[in-house]
Amino acid sequence: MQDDVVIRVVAKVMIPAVMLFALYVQFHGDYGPGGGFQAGVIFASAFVLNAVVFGLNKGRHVWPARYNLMGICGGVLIYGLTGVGGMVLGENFLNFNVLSSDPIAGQHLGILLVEFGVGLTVAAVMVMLFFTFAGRTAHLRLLSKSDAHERKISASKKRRK
Amino acid sequence: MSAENLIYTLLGLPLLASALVLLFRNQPNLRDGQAVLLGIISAGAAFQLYLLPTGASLTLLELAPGLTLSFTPEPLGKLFALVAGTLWPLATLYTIGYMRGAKEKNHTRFLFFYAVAIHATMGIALSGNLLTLFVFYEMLTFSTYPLVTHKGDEAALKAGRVYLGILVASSIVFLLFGVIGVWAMAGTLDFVSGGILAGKIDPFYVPALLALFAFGIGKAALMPLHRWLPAAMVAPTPVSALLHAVAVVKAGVFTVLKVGVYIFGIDFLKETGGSEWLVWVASFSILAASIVAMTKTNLKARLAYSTVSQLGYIVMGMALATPLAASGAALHIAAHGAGKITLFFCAGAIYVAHKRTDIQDMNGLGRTMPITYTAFALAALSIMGVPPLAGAWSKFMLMGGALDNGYLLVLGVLMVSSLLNLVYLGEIVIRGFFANPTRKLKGVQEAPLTMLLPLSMTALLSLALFFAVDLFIIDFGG
Amino acid sequence: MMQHLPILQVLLPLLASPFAALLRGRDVAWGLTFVTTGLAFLISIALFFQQRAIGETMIYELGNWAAPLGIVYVIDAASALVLPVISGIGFIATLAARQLVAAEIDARDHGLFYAAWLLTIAGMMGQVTTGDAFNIFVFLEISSLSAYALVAMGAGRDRRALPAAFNYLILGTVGATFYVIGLGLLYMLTGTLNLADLAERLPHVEETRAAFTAMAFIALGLFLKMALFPLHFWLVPAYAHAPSAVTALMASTATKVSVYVLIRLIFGVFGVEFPGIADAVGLLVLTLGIAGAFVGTLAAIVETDLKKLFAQSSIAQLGYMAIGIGAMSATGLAAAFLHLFNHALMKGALFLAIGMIAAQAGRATMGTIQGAGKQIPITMTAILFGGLALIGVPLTAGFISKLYLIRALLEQNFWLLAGLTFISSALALAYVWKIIEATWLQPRPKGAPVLRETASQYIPAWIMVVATLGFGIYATPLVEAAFAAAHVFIPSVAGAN
Amino acid sequence: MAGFLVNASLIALLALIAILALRLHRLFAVVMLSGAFSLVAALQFVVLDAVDVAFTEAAVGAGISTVLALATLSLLPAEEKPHSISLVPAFLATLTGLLLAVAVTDLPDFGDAKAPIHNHVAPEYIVGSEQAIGVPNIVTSVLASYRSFDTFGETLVVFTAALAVLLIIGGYTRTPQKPKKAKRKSKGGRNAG
Amino acid sequence: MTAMTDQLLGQWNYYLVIILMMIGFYGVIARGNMVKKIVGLNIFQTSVFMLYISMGKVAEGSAPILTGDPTTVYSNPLPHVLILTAIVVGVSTTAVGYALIIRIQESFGTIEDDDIIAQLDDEEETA
Repeated sequence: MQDDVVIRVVAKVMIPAVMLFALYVQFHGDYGPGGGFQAGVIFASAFVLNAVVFGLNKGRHVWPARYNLMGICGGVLIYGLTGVGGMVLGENFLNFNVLSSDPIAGQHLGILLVEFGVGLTVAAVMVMLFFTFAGRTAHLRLLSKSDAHERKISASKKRRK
Repeated sequence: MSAENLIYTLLGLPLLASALVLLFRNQPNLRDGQAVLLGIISAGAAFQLYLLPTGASLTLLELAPGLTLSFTPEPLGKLFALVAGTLWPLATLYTIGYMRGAKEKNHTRFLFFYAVAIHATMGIALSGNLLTLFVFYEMLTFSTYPLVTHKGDEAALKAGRVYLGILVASSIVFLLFGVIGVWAMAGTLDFVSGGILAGKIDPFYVPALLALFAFGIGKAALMPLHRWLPAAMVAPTPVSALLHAVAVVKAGVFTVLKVGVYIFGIDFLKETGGSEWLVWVASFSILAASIVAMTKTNLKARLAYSTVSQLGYIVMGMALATPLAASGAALHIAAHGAGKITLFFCAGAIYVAHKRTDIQDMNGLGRTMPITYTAFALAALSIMGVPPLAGAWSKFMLMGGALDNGYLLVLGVLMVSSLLNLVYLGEIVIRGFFANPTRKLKGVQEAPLTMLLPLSMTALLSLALFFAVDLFIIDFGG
Repeated sequence: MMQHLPILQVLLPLLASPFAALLRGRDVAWGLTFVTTGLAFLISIALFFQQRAIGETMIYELGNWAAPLGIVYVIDAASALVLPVISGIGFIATLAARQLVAAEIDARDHGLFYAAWLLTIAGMMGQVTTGDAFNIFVFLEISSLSAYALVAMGAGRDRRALPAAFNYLILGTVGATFYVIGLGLLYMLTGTLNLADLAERLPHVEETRAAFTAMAFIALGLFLKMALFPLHFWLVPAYAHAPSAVTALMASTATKVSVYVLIRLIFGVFGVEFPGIADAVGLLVLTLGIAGAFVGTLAAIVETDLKKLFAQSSIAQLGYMAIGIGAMSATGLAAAFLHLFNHALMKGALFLAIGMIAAQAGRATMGTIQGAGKQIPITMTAILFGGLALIGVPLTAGFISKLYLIRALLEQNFWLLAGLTFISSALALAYVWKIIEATWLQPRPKGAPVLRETASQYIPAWIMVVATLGFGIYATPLVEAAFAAAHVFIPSVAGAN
Repeated sequence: MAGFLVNASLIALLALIAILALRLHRLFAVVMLSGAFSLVAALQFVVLDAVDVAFTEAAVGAGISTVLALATLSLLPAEEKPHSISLVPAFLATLTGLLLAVAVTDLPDFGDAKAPIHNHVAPEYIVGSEQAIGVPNIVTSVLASYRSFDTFGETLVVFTAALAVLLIIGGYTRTPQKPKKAKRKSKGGRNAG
Repeated sequence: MTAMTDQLLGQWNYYLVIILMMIGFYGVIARGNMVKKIVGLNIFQTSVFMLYISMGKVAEGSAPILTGDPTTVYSNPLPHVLILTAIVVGVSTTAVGYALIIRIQESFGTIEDDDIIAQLDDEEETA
């Protein structure tokens, strides 16, 4: 498949769609099934797909490991600090009522925030897991070949210059 | 001084002495002098405490509810404190003479641990409950270890290993269990005259519990836990004096006696008969040790086994479970203390003067060192129990106690052992005065005064004890 | 702020962890960890006295959702006693970690390492504080997962850490899953997850076989987690091959927390009156405890690798806690709490001291320490005192816990058990003596590596030693606290001390 | 009755997959089967009204786990060393199973609306969440608000796992390949110490 | 009749779940191959999840998403929440497990329990 144009094109179309679906799952979780965790997984799968089709290195460029770790920690902190917000506003940890003048709105806001925190962490972690495992076992057949293909392309580009 | 202050003094002086020893490590005379001086003061303090009425008590701290480190001088403890307190300065004085005479090294370290050991002994003597006693008991073991291994050569280290091994193991495995068991059953560990276990424990368990103590207190050198005592003979003679007369073994038998009298209670032991088996174990220890002693030709080894057998007397005094026997045992602590320390002092004096340790080489020595040998003879007689010497009273009381409970066989045991004493101690005296020297004794003369003075004093002490005995008979009721 | 202490206790390390993970450069990460654990320690002490002052259970409702709707944090005499142990050990271990971790872990990993370190501490404290049965599981997993990683870090010097960590992971997860199964049955019967609520509703269904099965599964899972004989085989390799700092931290806390959770569920939820509990838990735990005490001690006597040796002795010491639990009495529980507290101190001291040696010499074996008494006397004295405490010599903390353990057994006339318990603990003399002799009575072999010690190396261990001696010399407040903790689960019947 | 048939057949299928997964020796097949197991389990969850759980199980079990497993497999030998059925574990497993089976007999019936769990805490969620939180998906409101702390813990577990993986295979602390190396390494440590 | 089938249904469901659990549990403790152990663990845990979900089911109930229609019967949401958490915990454990497997394969060249033990024993003897 590595040289298969169809797959590469389809992937190019698929990836945004998957991301969009992820966002839907993330923010529609209040009304239907889904939520931060599932959304995070789906979101990450988009990157995995990208890396599988276009090669590990390219995948890495899209989301460098350094930011990845920030994402992982950031999600946790968003969740935690949302809870601390309740404390600062005079109630107990993780009390969302006080986040806004109207308790219901507060709850909505709180849930939105924490779900986002979960989503962020999970997405970042899943991407990290994939890259770490794949990086350690770089001779995943399919990956290495698409990498080779990538190198070929870039080489030809150089020649053109 | 009030009793409390006296307790502080008796516990504090040895520590002060050890501290000063370190302080003056570079001025030998000052270092040794202060040790003797403080010793004399503590002897006076011990005597004053002995005369005070009992009842004073002093609690240092409370480990856990109902579990304290405290000191309550009762008659028995005060007597032991007096013995230790009086013998300490003499022993120190003698030590100084010996160490200088025999060219031993590390005087400072030696004197330091010597004083610490005395501190531990005082703690044992005055302890108000089993826990306190146990703590100081262990402290004594560890503080005497450097003394036993003082020479530092392979033999000394080996002996030290046996010494620590037997004493620590027995105390941890048996004694500590006994202590905890008593606490769990009686809810207290305090020494109360009449005992604390009466009614608290099923008589069926009494012999077992008593065994925990009898064999847990390895310092009492009850056979078969006596091995460490002869082993420790490699140490310099002052250490032997300390081990045998002042501190270690005395602390052992004292503990046995104290536990028997104030934890179990004489009457309780008598009615449960829980200590009967111990009478026979003690008898065996007495006879077996005496027989082994006769086979030894090394002077100190022979004295060591004689100690083992003498300790048997005291344990038996407790096991007989009559007030009279107990008082006899208590008195024997003092009598044997005075006697045995004299014997060791003499042995040391002979070694310093003549550099010999084997009895065969001591023929005719008595004529060249009359004072030493006279003292030796006196002490030996006291140990045998010949009037007018201290040993006579204690043995007499033990026999009386044996009669009270109808242990006729024990009477026999005591007789036989006295005869054996006569044989193995008498031999030395006779060789000393009447046998002809095997080789020339040129240049051999009495040991230095610092050694003669203590040994003659202790010899006189066992004489004095005979006449002032009323002062030292403790009435355990009955 | 004071009313937030219960949550801050756990939240502080939890939130510090992501920051630590982001930090590069080892000293920064360490500093953050050090400060956080220090604060956690102070908070736990404050909580202890706060709870004592109030004298009753403190409840903190997370999100202000009252139980059983929401999750609550519970500070009672028991959790208030155990929290300082964990946070305190965590603090001292962190103090020591600066050198140990520097010696054993690549500097670029320190940020992540300390992040995991904070998580495992926080996870343990979460299990202790929470009043919700499922929340216990979540925090159990937080502490366990990070613990697996920390143990695996030992691979930096000894590859055996990896299979050790893997088995630890498998067995730990199985244990947790068993706990979840039991919890599921309980939930099915009562419809609640809140511990207090469970305890209230359980009596209506306690005759059912399901309730008994639930108890069995929960107990089994926790036996596995607390390494109760014969489910202890994962512990020794995990502790022996983990980095020294990790060993010091976990040996004195990880299994203790499971012991606490076991007590909390068996006595706090099912209660001593629960039908069949006396046989199923009481007798079983007693026998397993005794067996463990002997197996662990004997294994320790023949062991020559010091980390393994003291890991084995940990098995034995856990046996004593189990015995305290199995006595099914207030005194027994108090003894268990006492030993939980004291053993944490002694083992902390021992493993910190040994860690320092291992960090220098690569491994700490009998050979390494032969005659080391001359070279590193201060460290070796710490080990000496730790050993004496393990034996239970008076004036050390070990004596106090042993005292009450034996008393608890004699109260119920378990003469034989008391004897066995004592013999096994006296056997500890054998391996401690082995070490004392090698260290102090034997000469340093020719060509043996030269060991050094600096203040920063032995101070952490000595803090523990001082605590061990302190709580051995003046244990009254501790004993009172332990009995207060015991009476949370078994209402006061037996006299106070 | 229909529900029962669907249920039973699904679980039977699951059992079949599970047994195969354990019997086969080709690890690739094993991993794939475990993925399939999760998918069927997800179906089963849908049947039991647990849509969120089904969603997650599918994403995780069939997704992530499988990807990670494949990444790992590329390093490993393709075949497992053949094992015969080992009796002791089988015995233990059966024992545990029997214990549970005994327990089940006096559990409330499956789907019984009168069971305690449907009458103690849950109703308050179902009724109360409307006013208190106003989010239609009760699971979300319980997960994110009532038991928000559990979810915080869940996030932390993921975070912990990330740390763990980074430390174990992403980190710099490498295993010395031969014991010899380990010694040299430790010597270095000593000089440093 | 329906009552009986319900009874049957209920019990059957639980029993089948238990059988699944035990297959998984056996896989964990019986297998020497570490991948197999992890797979077994997954099966074990998933079937435990199933136990929870089954207990949350209410006959004729629907997914716990408010429809606004007061007559609808909802299944119990709490088990769902718990299991969501549990699944995440499970996958986290799996990830760590696989990471360890990779390292073990790298430094031992095998992931079979007995082989590793054999290697370590040789090491002990040589050392």
